[in-house]
Amino acid sequence: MAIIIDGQTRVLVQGATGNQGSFHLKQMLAYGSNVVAGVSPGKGGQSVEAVPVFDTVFAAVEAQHPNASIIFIPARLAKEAAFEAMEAGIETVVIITEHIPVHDAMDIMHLAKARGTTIIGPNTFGIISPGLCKMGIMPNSIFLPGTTGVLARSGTLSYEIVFNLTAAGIGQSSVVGLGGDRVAGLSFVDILQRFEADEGTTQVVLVGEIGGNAEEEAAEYIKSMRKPVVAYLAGKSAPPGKRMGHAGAIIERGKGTFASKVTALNAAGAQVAALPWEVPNLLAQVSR
Amino acid sequence: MAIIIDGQTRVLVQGATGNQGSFHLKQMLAYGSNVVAGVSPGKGGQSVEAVPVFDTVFAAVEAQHPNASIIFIPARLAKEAAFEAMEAGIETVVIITEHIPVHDAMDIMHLAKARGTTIIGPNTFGIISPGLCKMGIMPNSIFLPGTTGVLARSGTLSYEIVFNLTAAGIGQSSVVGLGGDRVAGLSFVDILQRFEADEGTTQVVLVGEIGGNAEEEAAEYIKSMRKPVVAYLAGKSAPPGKRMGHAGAIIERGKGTFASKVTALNAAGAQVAALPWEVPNLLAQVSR
Amino acid sequence: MKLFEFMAKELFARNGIPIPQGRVVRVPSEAAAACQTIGSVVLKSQILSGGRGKAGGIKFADTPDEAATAAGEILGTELKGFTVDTLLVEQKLQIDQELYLAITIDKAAQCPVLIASAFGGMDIEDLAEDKLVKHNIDVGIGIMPYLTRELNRKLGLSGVLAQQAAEIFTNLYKVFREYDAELVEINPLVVSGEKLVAADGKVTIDDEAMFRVGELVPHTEERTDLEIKAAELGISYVQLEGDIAVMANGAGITMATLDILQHYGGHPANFMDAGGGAGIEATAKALEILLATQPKAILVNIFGGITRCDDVATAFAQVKQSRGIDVPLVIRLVGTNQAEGVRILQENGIDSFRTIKEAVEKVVQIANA
Amino acid sequence: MKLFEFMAKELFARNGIPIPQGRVVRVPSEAAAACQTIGSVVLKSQILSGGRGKAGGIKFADTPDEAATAAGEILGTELKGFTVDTLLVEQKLQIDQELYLAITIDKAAQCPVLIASAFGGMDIEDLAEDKLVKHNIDVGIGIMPYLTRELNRKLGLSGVLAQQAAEIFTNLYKVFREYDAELVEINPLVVSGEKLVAADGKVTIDDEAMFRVGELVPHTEERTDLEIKAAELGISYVQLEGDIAVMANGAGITMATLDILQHYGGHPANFMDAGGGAGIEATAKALEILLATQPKAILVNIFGGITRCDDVATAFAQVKQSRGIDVPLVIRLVGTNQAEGVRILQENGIDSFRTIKEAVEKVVQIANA
Repeated sequence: MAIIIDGQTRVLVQGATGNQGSFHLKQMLAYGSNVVAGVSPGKGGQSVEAVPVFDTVFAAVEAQHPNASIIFIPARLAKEAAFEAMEAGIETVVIITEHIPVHDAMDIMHLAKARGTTIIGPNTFGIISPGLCKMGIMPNSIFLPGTTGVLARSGTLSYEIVFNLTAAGIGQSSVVGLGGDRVAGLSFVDILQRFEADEGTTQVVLVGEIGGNAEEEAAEYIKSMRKPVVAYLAGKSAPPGKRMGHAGAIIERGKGTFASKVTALNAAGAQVAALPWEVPNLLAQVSR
Repeated sequence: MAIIIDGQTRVLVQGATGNQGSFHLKQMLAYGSNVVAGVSPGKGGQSVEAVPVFDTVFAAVEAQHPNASIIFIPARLAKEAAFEAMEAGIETVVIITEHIPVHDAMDIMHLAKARGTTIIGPNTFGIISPGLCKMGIMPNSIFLPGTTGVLARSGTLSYEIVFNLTAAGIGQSSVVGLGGDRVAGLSFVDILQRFEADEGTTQVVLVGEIGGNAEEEAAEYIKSMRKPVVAYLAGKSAPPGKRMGHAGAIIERGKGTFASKVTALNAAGAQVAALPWEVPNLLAQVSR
Repeated sequence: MKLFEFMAKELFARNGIPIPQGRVVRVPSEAAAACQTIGSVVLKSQILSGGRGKAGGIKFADTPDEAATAAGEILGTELKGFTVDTLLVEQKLQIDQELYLAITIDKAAQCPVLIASAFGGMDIEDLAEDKLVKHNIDVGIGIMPYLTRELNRKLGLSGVLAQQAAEIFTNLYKVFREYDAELVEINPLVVSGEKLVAADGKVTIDDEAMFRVGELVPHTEERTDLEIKAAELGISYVQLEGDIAVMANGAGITMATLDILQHYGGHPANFMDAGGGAGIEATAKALEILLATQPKAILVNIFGGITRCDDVATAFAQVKQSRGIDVPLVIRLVGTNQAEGVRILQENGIDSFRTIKEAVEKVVQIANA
Repeated sequence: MKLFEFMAKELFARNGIPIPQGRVVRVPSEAAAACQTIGSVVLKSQILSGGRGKAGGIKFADTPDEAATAAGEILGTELKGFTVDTLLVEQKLQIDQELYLAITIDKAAQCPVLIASAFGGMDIEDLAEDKLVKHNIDVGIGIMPYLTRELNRKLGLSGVLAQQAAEIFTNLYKVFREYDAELVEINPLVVSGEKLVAADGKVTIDDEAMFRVGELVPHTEERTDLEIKAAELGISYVQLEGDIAVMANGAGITMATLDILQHYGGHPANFMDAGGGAGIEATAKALEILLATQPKAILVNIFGGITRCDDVATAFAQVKQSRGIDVPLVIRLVGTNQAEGVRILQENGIDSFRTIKEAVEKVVQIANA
């Protein structure tokens, strides 16, 4: 039906009383996510939209048994928040926060490996399994339950793609944002593997961008996939040597170019759409 | 046939050119263990009994592909040796060294958990799967291949027990020494689980001692075991408050007594032999 | 943030990594004085770019007079787009071997990676893979002595050089972690007799970590004024060469917007990611930055998620009311609070589109008119 | 190695854990002087044992004269098997609440465990499980601020007390790790007005780590002279009350030997684990220690593994030849190089047995004769 989160997921919101945290807690509830608790140090005992708030993740886990957490905590404290979630036994941690120092991100991933925690992000729009659960900051209205898996490095661009899918009647099993930072939890390959294994997913849309070699690595894995993959890549017009917003979106020493990614994906049998709204048509072609 | 090590195990000896290391390397070879490499910093290129010696574990792994290591390195450097083995990807690490600081042992176990490494010891006589592989310092002559699993906190005492088993014609599937230190890798329960799952093991002998509550925890698990367990415990005559050689062998504040362990084991259906040479008879009784 | 070579070396020296005797100079007379003290020297332009040697940014001198002359020839010149205003005057080393040593981030492995080579001195990208030694570092362990032994073995170092190298590996990792570096590089790490010396040094600090290491490291700047102003507002801004200013919310969608604009024959004047969740004030300031660049037209592409369409619309309305908008403005606005946003724009006489295609076609038509 | 309270507190103070104002004294006049400076005081015997209060080892004084008198009453007395030669004279605290706080080792979890309680002051063993807060500490993480928040929540601490407690948790863990402690305990941790103070302190250092922390901590001794001498030889020795001296190789086999001896009506005079792999010299010295205790008989049980039977036999032969063995000696000798060992013993007129049963029966017969 979906990957990573579903109707059984019990969501914790870290930073629940902050501006972003409380706004998105409300949005997630409105979408139907089972938000069972919030955490804000010093705010224990309060509630946000009838969701109880605790001082620590440990206290929230003790009382409400969440198994997934979404972090809306400023960059300076985000590592600590992720550590707390992992120490308290949370299995899936979605880190929305952007501008986290890369050494903190490495520390987070190090602990996650030891603990077997699934990390999505940082600097991600989150993950949604339409109709079942949303943990993220994406607009509620654009998603449609279905069987197309979507994975993206970038938030708003993936909304654009999903918006076009939904408009074309193509629903989504899960939509996952890897996050735009250099060091992120789940990689394209990690997520492709899950989509490949998921019975509820029949085809996949990969939304990539210039810089790094994540798309090339994904292409290598796509070669072995049974399910068809269609891609859209941003940054065709980007000049080399300029960091285009995301820490990783930069063509350095001739590596990570748009052309090399398109070549790799095509070689793996994945078609690359020239414009975002062409994705639905390409999908229709590959799924026969 | 056996647990943890068998005829496929490729053994590395860390500290191969030292007194103990070279002596036991020879003994292990004589037993038939597949010792493929040794490591001694600064001695790379030498050999011990025709086994090539390398400067680092990485180099040994690259050339000889060992998957298990036995450590004969002085206490001050033993943590580093264990770390090197784990970083180089060794799956099973047997730490013979005694007197390792307990904080170093905690650090070793912490890394082992993250890496999924099996640690036996420290301060252990090692492990042997008779007829297949020996990684340890026990005398070669006393073991007999068979189907009785033996696990012990203490070395020489377990030789005594095994000696009696062998004399009675009762062979062993594997004999494992947990080690006498406070913080050790595999616990009684870890090893009992492996014996319970091992097709080559039909019954188990547990050799315990006073102090701590490892035997009580083992008893808790034995309740759920299908295979019969017989125990022998040392320290019946030990006065409270005195540390009897092993760091853990001390009755403190009325806890860890001989009587409490016997009671727990008996309640779990495990008989406790009063004298070491009574173990074979008890085994004969329980295995009908 | 890239550090100048002399700054990188200062961090090295502070952390037990040997560097050549040297002095930072800004006028030829200082170069002469440095040469007087040091002897034969090399004068190196301090710019935030590689390839200085080929571009004439490095000179040698054996006497104070030669040093002054050489300094005079380099100082004030343009080199790789930078004006040279600082030189590092350093002892000329006896070079027996050049090694390469760096620590950076392995994105796929999510951890630091140490890269070394016994064949340094040239650009690492030009070295064959089999001449490189790579070792991922577990941040829970760091560099323990066995790793230094392994690295020395692979690099073929032994004896006193191996001992020094072990300290340099350890200290370089310390610099990497303590200063939140993205890259620390010594190229070449020179074998000079019985000594290892960091003959060059490159350090890039993670911009996101400046809040905690800002006090520890000197500051450099390679951005344009506009980029700096945008950064202060939390906005990603990159200047490009076209005539249509672009604003979108999210790095990916901004890149895609530029691509689409180009696809339809337009020429983007910039990359501007106003960020997810930009509020009214930030959006207004972002628009003002675009207006200040005097483009032919402005294209705004907002897909509201964390960003709310009503906030964006209110910001635009405010700017229009307060200082006027004298450039054609084409807006695509969908997502969170879309209806409210469109209403606010309408009330202020600003049209909006529902699809990016329509918006791009419109703005290209205006700009090319 | 257990530290005296005043030593533990010195480590605390050095590491930012507040302790009461106090002074270590060894004569009554110093106690008076301390009281003069501090005001109302408590005088606490410095012995390596708990339960000092009930045993009369703690007294209070409000004036220098009272302090001198109290000190005179305690100093020099026997308390729980120790002679009191040192007092800690400390400010008498206002006590609003007593907490318990300790960090020790969770053997099963193989990591440090922090144990705390809002109901301190008494022996922790007497506290109900539900009044204890326990938290395992990941040595890769240590104590991060969220853990201090969680501990404060469970202990019911807030405001300035919570802030102080957070620092104390962190600093106590630092003491635990940096000094290779097996136990660090503050009981009670006193709430005195707006302040938390460590009113008592217990620290036990891992003996195996003395090679690296020995310089950092003061030294104490609670072993007998014989135990010290044995330890210097790397031998585990515990004095018992019987008449048959025992030596074996390995802690488990030594315990079992004592058990079997007792089973057959014998009375062990000691526990002596000569260690795995003891060589000729160490074995000879171990035998000399046993001879020095003048037992009725000596039982030796060697199952050679890492220990070689020939080494043991040679050691015994050497001792016999050099200084004679004037006590009946019963040896059980099997294992590595057994034949050679038995031969050496025979040549020196020492009989050996193959089973422990035979050896024990023989030695009991001799001792009870």
